[in-house]
Amino acid sequence: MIWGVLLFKKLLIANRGEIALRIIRACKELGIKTVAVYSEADKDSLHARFADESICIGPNSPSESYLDVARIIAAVEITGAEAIHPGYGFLAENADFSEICERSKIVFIGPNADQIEAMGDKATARETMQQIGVPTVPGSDGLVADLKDAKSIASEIGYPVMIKASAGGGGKGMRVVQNEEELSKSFDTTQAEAKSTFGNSDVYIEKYISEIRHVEIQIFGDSHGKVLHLGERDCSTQRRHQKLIEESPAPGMTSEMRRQMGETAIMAGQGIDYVGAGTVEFLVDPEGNYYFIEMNTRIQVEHPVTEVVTGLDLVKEQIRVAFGEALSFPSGEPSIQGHAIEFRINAEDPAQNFMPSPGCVETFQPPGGPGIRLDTHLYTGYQVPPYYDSLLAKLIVSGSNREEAIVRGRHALDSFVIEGVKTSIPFLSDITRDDDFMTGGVDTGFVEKFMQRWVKR
Amino acid sequence: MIWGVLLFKKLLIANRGEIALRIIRACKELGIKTVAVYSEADKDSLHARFADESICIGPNSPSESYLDVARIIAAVEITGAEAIHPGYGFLAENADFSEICERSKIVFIGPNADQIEAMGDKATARETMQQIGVPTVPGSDGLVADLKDAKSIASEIGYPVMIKASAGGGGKGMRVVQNEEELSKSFDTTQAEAKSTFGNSDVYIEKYISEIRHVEIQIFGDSHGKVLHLGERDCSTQRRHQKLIEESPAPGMTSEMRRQMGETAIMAGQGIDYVGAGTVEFLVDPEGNYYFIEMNTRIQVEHPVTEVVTGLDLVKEQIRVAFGEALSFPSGEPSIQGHAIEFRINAEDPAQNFMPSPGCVETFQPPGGPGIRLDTHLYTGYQVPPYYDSLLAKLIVSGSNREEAIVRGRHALDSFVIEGVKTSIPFLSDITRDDDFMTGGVDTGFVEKFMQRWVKR
Amino acid sequence: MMDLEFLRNLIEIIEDSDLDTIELEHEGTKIKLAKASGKEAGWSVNAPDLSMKDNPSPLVDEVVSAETVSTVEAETGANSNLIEVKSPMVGTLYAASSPDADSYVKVGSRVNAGDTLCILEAMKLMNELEAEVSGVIEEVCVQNGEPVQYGQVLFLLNPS
Amino acid sequence: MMDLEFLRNLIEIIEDSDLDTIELEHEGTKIKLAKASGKEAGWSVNAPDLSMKDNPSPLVDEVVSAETVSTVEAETGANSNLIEVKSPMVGTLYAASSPDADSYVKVGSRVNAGDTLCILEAMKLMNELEAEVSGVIEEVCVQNGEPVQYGQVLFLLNPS
Repeated sequence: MIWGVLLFKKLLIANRGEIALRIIRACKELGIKTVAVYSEADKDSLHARFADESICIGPNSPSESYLDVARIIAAVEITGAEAIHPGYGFLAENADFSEICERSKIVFIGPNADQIEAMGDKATARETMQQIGVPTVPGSDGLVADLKDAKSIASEIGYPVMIKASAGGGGKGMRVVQNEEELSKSFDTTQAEAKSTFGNSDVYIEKYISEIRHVEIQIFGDSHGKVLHLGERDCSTQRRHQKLIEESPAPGMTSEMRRQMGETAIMAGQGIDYVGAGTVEFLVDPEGNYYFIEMNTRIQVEHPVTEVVTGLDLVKEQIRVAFGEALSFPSGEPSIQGHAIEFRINAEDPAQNFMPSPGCVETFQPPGGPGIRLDTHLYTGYQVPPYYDSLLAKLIVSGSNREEAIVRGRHALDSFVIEGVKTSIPFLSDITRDDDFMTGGVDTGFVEKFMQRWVKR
Repeated sequence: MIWGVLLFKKLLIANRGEIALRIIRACKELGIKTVAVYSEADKDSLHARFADESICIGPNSPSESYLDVARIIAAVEITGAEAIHPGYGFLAENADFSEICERSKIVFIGPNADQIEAMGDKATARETMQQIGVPTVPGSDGLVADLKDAKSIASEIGYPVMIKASAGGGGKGMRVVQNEEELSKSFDTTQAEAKSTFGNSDVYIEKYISEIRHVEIQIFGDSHGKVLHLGERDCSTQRRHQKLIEESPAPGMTSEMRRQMGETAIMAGQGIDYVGAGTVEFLVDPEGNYYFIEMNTRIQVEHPVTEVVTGLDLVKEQIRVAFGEALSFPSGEPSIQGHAIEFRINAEDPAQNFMPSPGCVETFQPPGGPGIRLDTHLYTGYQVPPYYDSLLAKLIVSGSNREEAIVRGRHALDSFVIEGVKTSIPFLSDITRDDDFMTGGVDTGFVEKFMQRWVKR
Repeated sequence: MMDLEFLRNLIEIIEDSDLDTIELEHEGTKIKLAKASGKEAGWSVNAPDLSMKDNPSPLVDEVVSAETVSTVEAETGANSNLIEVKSPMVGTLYAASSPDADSYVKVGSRVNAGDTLCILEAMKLMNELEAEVSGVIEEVCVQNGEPVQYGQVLFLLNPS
Repeated sequence: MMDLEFLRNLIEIIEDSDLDTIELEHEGTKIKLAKASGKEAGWSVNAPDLSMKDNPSPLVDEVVSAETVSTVEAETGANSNLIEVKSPMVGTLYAASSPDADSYVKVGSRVNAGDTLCILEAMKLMNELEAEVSGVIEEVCVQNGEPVQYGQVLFLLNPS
């Protein structure tokens, strides 16, 4: 007995770690054969073991393996895969890669080059969004050429302002300045940093809003012209713009506000004829005003939070949509059940300023029981390589309400044993005991304040 | 910041294995201190480690540890616990134990002695149910004294019939006979077996219905006189009356039938003023007629299936209700989301006629990802003792529909690595690939038929 | 009893080696030596598990016990024949027949087989614990009024 | 008791070996020796994991490769200086410049540093793989038209 529609016969996963495993699981459920690619450092990793075929594509360095377009296309050629899922990071938002796939008649599970480019450059994305009427943070309309321009814009919108590298992202390439003097000092530095880090010195200026919350809307588009949203995720618990904890629903979110932000996000997606999974990120101020900041044209690390509260499988949906199927869920406002929280467990030592902690996972004993989902590539004996990002596991907890989810998360973190490498588990566990976090509605400054208390313990 | 109502301060768990861990988790979430009791064989077990206090109560034999009322009450005395959660099995349905707790002013998380007795004896339960109008399988109204009686009843209701020990359960103490000759041969034997196994030779007779499905309704009563139901579980995938796979919703269940069976189950609960979690078991014939068979006055092994589709936490609900709180969920038909299936993973060798396989768990690598819940007390290095039941883990998978749940379960089973002991994993995995199982609506004879095909492979 | 010299040698051997475990079974005698480092179940001891913070974990006791025993052996020197008198039940230990009475035994007491060592109370029942062999009480491990688990060592007795 | 010298010898043996465990049973005497290293990642090889059934698992390859190497060493006896020529890329190996041409090399071919050994094709680009040292081809590990991974051994070359 065979169920379901036939999709791709074989799919290559151009990624590693937990997201590669996540995609393999989705493919197995859809009856699609999988090809894993791996660097020499990842030869014992689960994604290489659990895929139907596995190809070593290069040495440890990402630039010679997971970031090397030619090697990945070559792996597709020798295995005969029809599609590539890029996961997140690496080549997921690389317009050239998407274009090369298209030219090579390989289905890229993600948007086309034009759509990636429309959203990849922040200043362009901002302009695009303004044109279609999506609210953005007050700031320069486009790039800022020099300090003189910068000063005039900053005095117009009022300090503090943020200088942001147009090609930046993930918390890198941005700097807050409180007054004109600081602006004068920092402007050239930020341009120079942008040049050296991203190969592009373009910067723009935005008003810096404190007590801001980071709320993003998950959208999904299909090739039949439909774009829908699946509610929000609150990602305000960030450390240096790196998300630590994400949750849905956002604390304090009303169904009216969800509808409004959802419609705005759909508008953003429709504006670029978006197909696939996308995330429209907003800043929300204490008055409930929201401003578009960027759109990520890929599956997010924190997608499971949405999966848990909607009951949908977003990775399977991505694959089906890329094959040309229509969205599997109905139009209209999404049905959200209960509350879900994701904790990112990194190989980092919180007590040593989150210094990366690669090494051998001597013990791996995960939590279990009701409301616990774990996405991880760990096993007892796994060597965490020093070459890639430090994400070890995503613990997703759910409950009938936020309180139940937090308490469940706290005890799941406390019974999660990872030995051999330092992890963010104790830090996250302490956050779940923090009054501000428990009350809900923390802003993006929360972690900095929490850390000051935490370090003093 | 403290959330929730204050409940018991300290609770003792009179059980072991995964259910003891499950109860500890519920208590942690409710802010209740826990006391684990353990036999010498379980000194390294997780329930003894994760509880706030742990008391060794005796040697390996259950009769000198988990079944010994005096030792457990003594453990309550020296630790000052206010309540006992008995889990399932062991003392969970022991009326004397419930009564001793009551006399000792210890809250027993379960029904009182009268309610346990009303349901503990199957013939009495049957009569009780008939009196309040719940349909039962045609058979003897009460006990059958001797072979002469048995023959007259059997010829009245028609062969095949089943001789059942009144004190039996869990698949033990029942025998099917096809005609009067077999009845003559088997009657005395069944009585003698009942005497030696259960210390009580009472038997009764029921019509044996083939192609029957086993469907049970989860009910919950509180001390404020309310009894509600939480939908059904189909437990037809049984081997020798031992459940292997349970799911909810039951294949083919309609909302009208759920409402009817739910109302009948509520009636059964209300008839004995039931408080706490209970399960009313029915047989359902191919025409959709259903017959009461028994009521279990405890939490069931398969309760997570209901938790997943309702989003409720039944163990926390048990504790709150025992404290005197009202049910936390609304009256009326339960809201069921998606589909959940539980696979029972036992330390048994399916290829050797399910011979128990105790020993050291040399490798334990659980599955993860979306829709996967795991309740287990295993860890790498755990010694499975030969003294207790063989349940190692309960894998609960969920999906937006039955198909998704089955495929997910199949791949979760395939990526679940337990080494050192033989397990039922490969057998269960093969069931998920079976056409009859996939089509749904298997009856209680399915596993026997499947095994014949399976053994021949 | 077993040849301790042999055991000491065996320990030297395992300590000087990279081995984790040695198990011996010889003429009805079984020996299993495991190094503290050994993986099996060892993680709970070092586990950064907040849930265990205020838990007098039995596993920790268990792991430590191997060391405890050797400490005792070292302290008692030549005399390593001490008998552990263990609790046969869960309950509360009373050292005397009534609050005002003297303790049945204290360190240095000479007892004969059948003498009462203490009272163990559970479910309001008082159970006298009798000495199985004669000897001298070398150590009283549990104080009056303290709760005891099954198998817990109550006294160390030097038989004679 | 048992001969300790024998046990010491046994430990030396296990320490100098790649063994994990030694278990002996002799005239009622049982010995089990286990090394600390053991477990790690070993499970995947024996894993009863159906998902790996039709998977030419790289880990299995990896584990087996150690044996392959030693086999080669054993077979080649005195000459264990063979050089493994590995693929620097992912692609398809072509043994000759065109379907009709002769192979660049075969077993026994003498090559000089800089000679072409084969062509590796990826993304329609033909890359000539040149010998880094001179020597004689002892083994051709990949046939014409076969796909190769990064780091895969293509030839064994006996340098001279």
